[in-house]
Amino acid sequence: MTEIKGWSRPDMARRLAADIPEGWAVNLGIGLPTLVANHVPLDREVIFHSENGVLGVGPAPAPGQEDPWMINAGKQLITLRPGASLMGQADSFAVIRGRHLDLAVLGGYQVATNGDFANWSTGRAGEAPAVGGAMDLGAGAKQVWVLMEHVAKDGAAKLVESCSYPLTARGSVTRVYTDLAVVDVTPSGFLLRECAPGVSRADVQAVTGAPLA
Amino acid sequence: MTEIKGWSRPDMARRLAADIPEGWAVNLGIGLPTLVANHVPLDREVIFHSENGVLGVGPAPAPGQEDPWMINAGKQLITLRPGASLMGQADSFAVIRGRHLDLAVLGGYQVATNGDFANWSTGRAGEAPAVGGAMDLGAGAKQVWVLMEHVAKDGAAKLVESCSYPLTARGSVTRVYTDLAVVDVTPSGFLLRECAPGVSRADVQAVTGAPLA
Amino acid sequence: MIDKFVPSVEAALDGIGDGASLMIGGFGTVGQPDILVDGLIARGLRGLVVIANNAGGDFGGLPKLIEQGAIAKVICSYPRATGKTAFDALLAAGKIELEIVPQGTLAERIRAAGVGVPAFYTPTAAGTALAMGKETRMINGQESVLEYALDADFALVQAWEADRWGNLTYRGTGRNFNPIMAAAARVTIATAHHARPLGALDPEHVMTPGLFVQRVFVAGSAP
Amino acid sequence: MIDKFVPSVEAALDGIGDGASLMIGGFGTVGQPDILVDGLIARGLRGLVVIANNAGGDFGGLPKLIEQGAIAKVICSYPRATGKTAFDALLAAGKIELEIVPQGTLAERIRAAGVGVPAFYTPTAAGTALAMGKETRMINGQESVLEYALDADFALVQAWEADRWGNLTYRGTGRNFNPIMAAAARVTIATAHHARPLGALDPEHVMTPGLFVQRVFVAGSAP
Repeated sequence: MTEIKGWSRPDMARRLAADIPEGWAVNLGIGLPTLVANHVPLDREVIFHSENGVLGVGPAPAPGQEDPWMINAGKQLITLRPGASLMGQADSFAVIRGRHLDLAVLGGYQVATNGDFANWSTGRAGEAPAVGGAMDLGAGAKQVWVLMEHVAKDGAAKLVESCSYPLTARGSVTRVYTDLAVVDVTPSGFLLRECAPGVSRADVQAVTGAPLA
Repeated sequence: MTEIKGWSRPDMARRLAADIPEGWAVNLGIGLPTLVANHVPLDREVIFHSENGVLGVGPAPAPGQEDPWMINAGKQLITLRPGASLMGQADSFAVIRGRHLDLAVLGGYQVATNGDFANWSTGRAGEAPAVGGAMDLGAGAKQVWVLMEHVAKDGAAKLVESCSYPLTARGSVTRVYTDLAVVDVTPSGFLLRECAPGVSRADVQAVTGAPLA
Repeated sequence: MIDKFVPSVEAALDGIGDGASLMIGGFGTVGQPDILVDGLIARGLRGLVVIANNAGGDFGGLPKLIEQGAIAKVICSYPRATGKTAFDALLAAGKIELEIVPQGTLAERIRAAGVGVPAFYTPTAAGTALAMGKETRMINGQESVLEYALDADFALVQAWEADRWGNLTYRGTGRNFNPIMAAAARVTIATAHHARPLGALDPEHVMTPGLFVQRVFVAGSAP
Repeated sequence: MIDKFVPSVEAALDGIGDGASLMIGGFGTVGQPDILVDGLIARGLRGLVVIANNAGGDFGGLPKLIEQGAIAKVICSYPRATGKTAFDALLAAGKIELEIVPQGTLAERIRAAGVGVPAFYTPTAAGTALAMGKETRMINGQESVLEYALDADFALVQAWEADRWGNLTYRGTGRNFNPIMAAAARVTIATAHHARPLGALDPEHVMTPGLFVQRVFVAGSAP
């Protein structure tokens, strides 16, 4: 099998960011999803939520402007944008669990054709599992988009018929953005919406663990 | 039966106020219980709670000093004392229901020997019942003291073997202050602690619907 | 640009039709969105379900809405005024339905809807007439009543300040039911005393994040 | 006169003994009561149950408390550090018990204890390993998991300002778990950066009413 080269990680974040409309409230998971914010211009008003208690996360602080009291859920220093608000944990998770978030963008180990996904535990013994807010986001956001590599490091498909890793939430993923493609999760399964430049439908299907409509 | 004259209404409030130690957080019900605050000197720091969202209610405002945004649960204008805090309804009832109040002082229709009490509805048809925060206070405060006339206007006993009016809460009253006496509600029933001046134990027993120990 | 300010009461109330469920903030006269309730009267509605703590009270526009026959059902804790009201007459005549809820349970049920808790247990009202027919269970030796989240199509709230994102502050005891109602309704309509530029409200002191608010009407002042 | 200020960390921690359950505020390094956790280490305790969101993290004093063998059980959402920690080793050796709880469920369970809700339902974690063995029911067509209130003997919280009644404010994202933990413990011990005279805190902006706080320690500054 030849190596297929699709979008870079910044490209993936940029591609997803293009689909976020003005006015949405969006939570970005730790890691790759956090990069999405860099690709939403400040004049397109998207309200980024961080589950440690921020609505209206702004760009990273300029050197010398850091406030050690202002961090995001990934423990990175942040700024607030005008219109931001701060809150405690119960209120911050009320935003998530009360279905007030338009979108959560999360990393993933696996996404299944029925919208189930797994992103919190490999289930391996001897590894402390760490769930954080993933299950709350998975169950509570109006939409969940997963942003991940199309294929695992060991070559295994990550878009699958059914998840083998412990689930984060059932039936909640509506779209997956990978290095190779944009795939909708529909009532009838995966629907290929777009391939990365230079990547064919056959290329994507070859590394996907379920049929692509 | 001769008319027994015990404490006046201000006397009843004063008598109860004397038993509130410094540092307690106390909710005073609408009506007669509200008078209790007048008899707690400001330098004995008692934190009065009003269920519409105030901890640290102060005295009534001086004429010309009224702030229409500051009312208590009886819709009377209030002031705040230094150390006060304001909150919404969920947080204000968290104070009550989370067992953070040392004491609720409530009016009563009836108190039973087992600590049940009734103060929200006569159960008469055609009268809109109005419960307000009475059931929350009855179930949530660490102690409930009832402040009421010893006998109903129609001559019926209000300290009874068991309540005939619809209950507010079960088993929560620990003490009753009336115009005639101070009565503890104990696991073995009513215990007469004190009579008003000029009132005898026999006088009190004669108008009480259950034995007084 | 997100801009939730609307130019009129009519625009604020757009879409509220017969049979809608409405939460109305306020405790007593403080924190009641009177200007919005008055606007409702002009709409000549029928069959409304109103969730408001003092729904039978004799202040603000609610009594007029009740007299008008717009309301089919009231969910509240304290439907009592100083004298007899139109509410009492309609209730006695069986023309209005009343669900009476302890004030703290009412607050917690409304909060639950806003935070995604579909049901919870509470010791309040256990063993009383207000728990009749409700499921209970013993938890830690205490009988607790199962209560369900209470949501609504619309919430009408009264704020002190607002910005164009819909961030709100409240004043004094005017906070009361307003923040929990704002989070519990599908469409939340706020009226505010003061419009503020975006960024003027201290992020630590915003009491309702704009996320919970769809429309803001500020009488007589431009943002 | 109510005066909750205490003169030392030792006085603040008085009464915390072997087997106590402790809530510790903070998310990441922000809003953690480090000075109190360090004080715990000096007490040489055993058998503690610790409730803290990032209990396995590699910052602040908690890792030292874990290494010391003081902790029997951790209840948290995210016991993971950037590298391997003493926690991982003790967990693998079966010497520490771990109850992992989704972060929002953890927050809601702690809040529930403080507000007198003994149990509630949540859709979070339904159908996952973290709901295994838990009671569920369908509510509005959605499977929901029954979760119980989580209280503690002591809460250690980090505030920004405090007055002698124990009223607290928090700064920035340092609020996090602190207010709900303050309300959920039988004894709440706060450390604050600044002591304020009574009446100096704006009543509208007090974030934890003093009622929930038993002791306040302010390092290096007198009230």
